[in-house]
Amino acid sequence: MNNLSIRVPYVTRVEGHGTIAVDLKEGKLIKSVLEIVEPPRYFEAMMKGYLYTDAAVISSRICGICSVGHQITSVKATEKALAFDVSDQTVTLRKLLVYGATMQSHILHIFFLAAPDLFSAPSVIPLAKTHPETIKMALRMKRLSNDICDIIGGRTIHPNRLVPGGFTKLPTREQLLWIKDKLENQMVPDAKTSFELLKSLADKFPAFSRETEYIGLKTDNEYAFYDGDVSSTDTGLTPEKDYLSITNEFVVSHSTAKHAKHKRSSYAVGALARLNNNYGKLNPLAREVADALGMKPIVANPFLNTVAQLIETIHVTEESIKILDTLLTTGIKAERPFVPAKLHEGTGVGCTEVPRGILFHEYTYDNRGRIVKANCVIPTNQNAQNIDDDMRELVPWMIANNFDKDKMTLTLEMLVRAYDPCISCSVHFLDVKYVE
Amino acid sequence: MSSKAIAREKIPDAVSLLKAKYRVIAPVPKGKTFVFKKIGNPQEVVLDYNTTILPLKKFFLPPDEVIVKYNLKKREYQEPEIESEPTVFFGIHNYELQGILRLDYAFGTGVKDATYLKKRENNIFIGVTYTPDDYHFAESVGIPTDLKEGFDIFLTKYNGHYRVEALTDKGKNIVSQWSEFLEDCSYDGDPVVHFKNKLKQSVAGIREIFHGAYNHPVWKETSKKCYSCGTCNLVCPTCYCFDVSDEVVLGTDQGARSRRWDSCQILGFTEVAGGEAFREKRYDRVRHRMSRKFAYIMDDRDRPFCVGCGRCIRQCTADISITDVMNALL
Amino acid sequence: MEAKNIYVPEVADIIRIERMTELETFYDIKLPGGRDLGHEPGQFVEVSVFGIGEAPISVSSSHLKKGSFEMVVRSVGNVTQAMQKLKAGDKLGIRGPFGHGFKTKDFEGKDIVIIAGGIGLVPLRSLINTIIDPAERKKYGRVIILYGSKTKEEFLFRNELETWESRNDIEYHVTVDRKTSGWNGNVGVITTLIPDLKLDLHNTIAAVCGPPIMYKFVILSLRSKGLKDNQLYVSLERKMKCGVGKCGHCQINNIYVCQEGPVFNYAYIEDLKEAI
Amino acid sequence: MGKPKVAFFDFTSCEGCQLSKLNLENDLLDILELVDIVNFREAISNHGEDYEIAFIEGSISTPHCVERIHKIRRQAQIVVALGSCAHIGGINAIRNNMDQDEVREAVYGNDKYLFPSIKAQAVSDVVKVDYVIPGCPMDNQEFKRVLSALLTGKIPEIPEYSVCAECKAKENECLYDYGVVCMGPITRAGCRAACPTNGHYCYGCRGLVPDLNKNAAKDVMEKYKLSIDQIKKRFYMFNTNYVNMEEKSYE
Ligand SMILES: Cc1cc2nc3c(=O)[nH]c(=O)nc-3n(C[C@H](O)[C@H](O)[C@H](O)COP(=O)(O)OP(=O)(O)OC[C@H]3O[C@@H](n4cnc5c(N)ncnc54)[C@H](O)[C@@H]3O)c2cc1C
Ligand code: SF4
Ligand code: SF4
Ligand code: SF4
Repeated sequence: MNNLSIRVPYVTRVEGHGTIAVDLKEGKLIKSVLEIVEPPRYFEAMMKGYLYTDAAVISSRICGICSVGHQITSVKATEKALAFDVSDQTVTLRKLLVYGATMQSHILHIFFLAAPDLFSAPSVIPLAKTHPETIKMALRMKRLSNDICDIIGGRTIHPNRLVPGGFTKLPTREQLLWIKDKLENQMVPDAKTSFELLKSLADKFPAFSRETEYIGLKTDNEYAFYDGDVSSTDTGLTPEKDYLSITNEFVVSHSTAKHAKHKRSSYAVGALARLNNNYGKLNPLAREVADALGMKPIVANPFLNTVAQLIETIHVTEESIKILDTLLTTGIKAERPFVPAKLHEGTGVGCTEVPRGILFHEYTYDNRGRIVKANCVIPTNQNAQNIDDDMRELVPWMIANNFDKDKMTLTLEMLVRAYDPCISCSVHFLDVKYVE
Repeated sequence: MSSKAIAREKIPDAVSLLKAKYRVIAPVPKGKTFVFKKIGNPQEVVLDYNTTILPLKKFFLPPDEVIVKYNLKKREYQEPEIESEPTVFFGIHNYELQGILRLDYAFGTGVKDATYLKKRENNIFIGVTYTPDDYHFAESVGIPTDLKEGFDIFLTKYNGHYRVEALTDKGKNIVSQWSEFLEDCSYDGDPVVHFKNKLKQSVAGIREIFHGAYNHPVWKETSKKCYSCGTCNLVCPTCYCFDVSDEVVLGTDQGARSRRWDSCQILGFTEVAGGEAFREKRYDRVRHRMSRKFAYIMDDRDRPFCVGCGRCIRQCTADISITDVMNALL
Repeated sequence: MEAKNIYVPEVADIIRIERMTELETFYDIKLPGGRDLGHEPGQFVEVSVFGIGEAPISVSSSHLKKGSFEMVVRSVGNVTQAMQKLKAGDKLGIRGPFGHGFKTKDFEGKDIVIIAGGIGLVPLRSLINTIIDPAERKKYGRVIILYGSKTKEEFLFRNELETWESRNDIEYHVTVDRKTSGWNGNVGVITTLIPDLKLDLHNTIAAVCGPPIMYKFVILSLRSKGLKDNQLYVSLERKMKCGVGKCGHCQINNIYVCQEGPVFNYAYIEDLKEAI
Repeated sequence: MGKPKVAFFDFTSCEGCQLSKLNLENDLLDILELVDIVNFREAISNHGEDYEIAFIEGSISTPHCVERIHKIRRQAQIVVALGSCAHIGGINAIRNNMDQDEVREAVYGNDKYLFPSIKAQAVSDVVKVDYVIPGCPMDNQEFKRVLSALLTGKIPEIPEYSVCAECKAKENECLYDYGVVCMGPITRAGCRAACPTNGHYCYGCRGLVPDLNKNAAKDVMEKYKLSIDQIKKRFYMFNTNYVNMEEKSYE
């Protein structure tokens, strides 16, 4: 195969608008990129002048899919900037919320966005007919993770209980007991079934691999989601406040989303990157599943991000049960909502592992609590260059393995989908200057 | 008959006993304020409270209530089941019950509304005295704190005790079951209370004043502050206007027609096809609400449809006060 | 306190349906067993369409008509649009009749002027068909019908209009706001028909129904002719959600239109600031 | 009658409304029985161009969006705008108050003069919209109600009254009692007072009530110590396109 041109306009089953463009001329790969064509959204500029109480409300709208992550990261950045005290209870509940959001996002991706490829179906709709039990199970799992978000965050999309300092309303003991019961007696068995299913489909993932730099949060005592230092498989730990030295965002012409790089030409974030950094801290069942699926670091096949998501789903289920036990023993204490901040100038960085990778928010406030400067670095931006780099190796690999054009197209789509990119999120910024 | 009293600490025991036979509704704290709620734990009950957010009407005219059910396929209409569990309303202020009596008038005269009246069966009211706060003005509308009309039992607070008066046979029956909690009462008479929020003039003659005040400047003045959110209507014990809408449960043949609290402060309240609204100006609506209470609707004893609970003043974020407006008219 | 649910409609059959104009549709409705509705002219019913909702609609036929009753509905919104799509044989929910209509007993021996603007003819037709019924006609004096419509295309009950015009015991005058091709009659709003009327001022009553803005002008005009307030009857439209004096929407100052109206003697509501 | 063909399209938005539909886990399978989904980029790969009902998410914010929405309007019999972005421009419209030249440069760089400046607009600013489901995100229960209405041939109605009405019906403590400024009194209801019920101020995502008394609202907010500048910002958060805070309102 010497000449080839592939265009997948509006890649489906991803969040937001992206186009795959691959051009091969006389055996030379001249283009292999994910073009991001989503209209830019200018969030950082729009937030300017708003009060610290509004930061999370606005930044949440960067992305509805990742709104829990954006809000948590946003309030953490504000709390750092304005020196809030945050109770242990708040932190625990926020973790529970992050876990709930992670579950819901991973389940959505595994079953509704990625699975159709594994079953060679165009979407989940025919699967509802051919595999009704699986789909019912997936819906049940997704509902439960949404229920967790509803109970802790008020609602799943753009939660309405998170404010700097804590929660405006707390869950009741009965609700927490309910979650725990459902996790133990419904989620765990369903997750095991999902594992069996994925195992049986293992050969459907292309056996491609390309090692890159894997970046994820890391802490001493747990598989990091809520906070930690920034950890790289190449360079070790960096404190969160120095995140810019990691992300180094830059602009490319084919994308309304910025790209990022650290030590190599690109790096990866997300479930696989987290697993590569945190494997040792997996909870027992998750560890068992990881081992059974051969997911031991360094896993360098990007298609296996979906598998890493399942392992994480199991891990956060176990983790949630653990922290619920603690919460239920100590009991939920009423906290006074709406504690106004003591206003002063300040800058703060917040970072969280959201389903698709590390999310950073940084705000600078003036002495009246108004945003002077905001910066958000989003996982999909961090992955963008890595996706392009993967494609550059994947195309020759596919040619070497005699893929026809249709199969190539599908595999490219599968690659993009494997990253579960959130393109809506990635176009949040203002200062694009096109450079060639 | 020598009178009896119950010590405050014994109240939960008395409530427990009631719970064995009745659904008990009583005030409980909610944050900084109070709400009427079905009692689970008798310790929750508070008798020292100013006012609840919503009046008791929520039990008889719920915010959203199915009035007709139907089946799309079978083409038939059905009456919804209406529950009328035997219920004790415990710790009720007298203006609150006066509100219910006004609703009884609205739903029980003219065409009788069974959907409402059914729920008024099997009710027992146990009243309690209260200390008026900055918003109450019940006395000005003819409801002094010692008015016991409608109650089966009335509790009068004194020194950590409540004097227990059984006013009806139902009340006597309940009091007889409380005997082990009761002691002799050393207090007779009724507490003298002072209302801070008052009308310049008592309600007698107020109807004429309102009828003559159609073009008074106070309506326009007040309407400048009002953003027609409707809170004043919804929290009022005597406002009962409702809207009606139909809904079919997605993917089924089950339909329901419901009524939902409505507010005459909203422009669309009077709007008909063609876009004509009969109280188009905001001041038309402000005037209508207040006039309705004091001039347009009176019960059979010519008492106004305001019981002076002060909820509409307390809960108006724009600080519009019905007593201020009336004092401007008087 | 025994009472029954007043909101549950009775299921009735549409036995005939006919499109009258682009917006208005005629319905002939049969109650279970062909029972009479038992209304007086000017009263209304609450009509339910399954799954959609309920709307107050005037009865357009005379109570003298047996076995079924008639309505004409203008399609303006939810219920009325859905009604337009129904067919003969379909079912509707009916509650009523409600309110107070025209007390024809009081009209006996008198000259009657009927002034109908647009769809206002619909409720007035029940009055007209009562007093012009051959068996009843002699109970009343002159019958004068003034009818105004936007254009001739919007005329309702065209066959009946022709009959009224041709009967010499009815004085029928019609006008349109706007002339369209083929119209040779009066052009102008309905009030332009009033000055030419020769009336026996002591023995005439007038019945008026039309769009909200019409009343003010018609009443002014009738008064300036010398009719007294208590000789005027108006049928008023208000928003209504229950039909039984509870929901509050139709309230004009201290009266409920669905209870005391929709037909009022003008002297009774003259002082109500929000009535006209 | 066959199953109605339904398409979902997304424009400039956070895609929360799309997800919101996928969060109807308990009803999804039933919905699939009632309608044929022919286009839903986020969830399915096939695109059908033959549909009767088009649900639109997102605001119209580029010339390309304008072209696309016109095409959809030509095809669809019924167009429903979903969520704040589509209904009122929503949060995207905050930027409409920013220097448009700067914004344009941001989008098109050196090519900025090739394109007319385009603000983030509601769908109804560009094409006729038949019905709306407001909210950020749209409330999926309301989506169900609207879908049910469309399937029964009923006009889906949205409330005209304020969020306070729903807040009161839920017997919430008013946030103003805690000194928190809430947009509930002037925001169109229908969310069942989602935010105040969870203790968070309402930010007006469902659009302002049709009969707005802006000055009264401003006075109350001022009384609760929000500066004029912040009051404006609060109004503009979701409602930039529908309120001009520079101009005095009438009674
Ligand atoms: C006593 C009475 C008799 C009537 N007789 C007839 C008749 O014979 N023929 C006829 O076509 N119409 C009649 N109407 C008007 C008819 O009731 C309304 O057009 C109808 O209720 C509109 O309902 P809808 O569901 O189709 O419209 P909706 O979708 O509910 O609303 C469309 C518009 O109508 C307004 N509206 C809603 N409810 C009413 C209401 N109850 N009355 C008036 N406007 C309303 C709404 O505010 C909106 O502006 C009568 C009204 C009354 C009060
Ligand atoms: S008008 Fe106001 S004070 Fe009077 S009863 Fe109603 S809410 Fe209470
Ligand atoms: S909290 Fe907000 S929505 Fe609720 S009553 Fe108060 S102002 Fe209205
Ligand atoms: S309370 Fe306000 S901000 Fe929250 S969903 Fe409702 S309208 Fe939107």
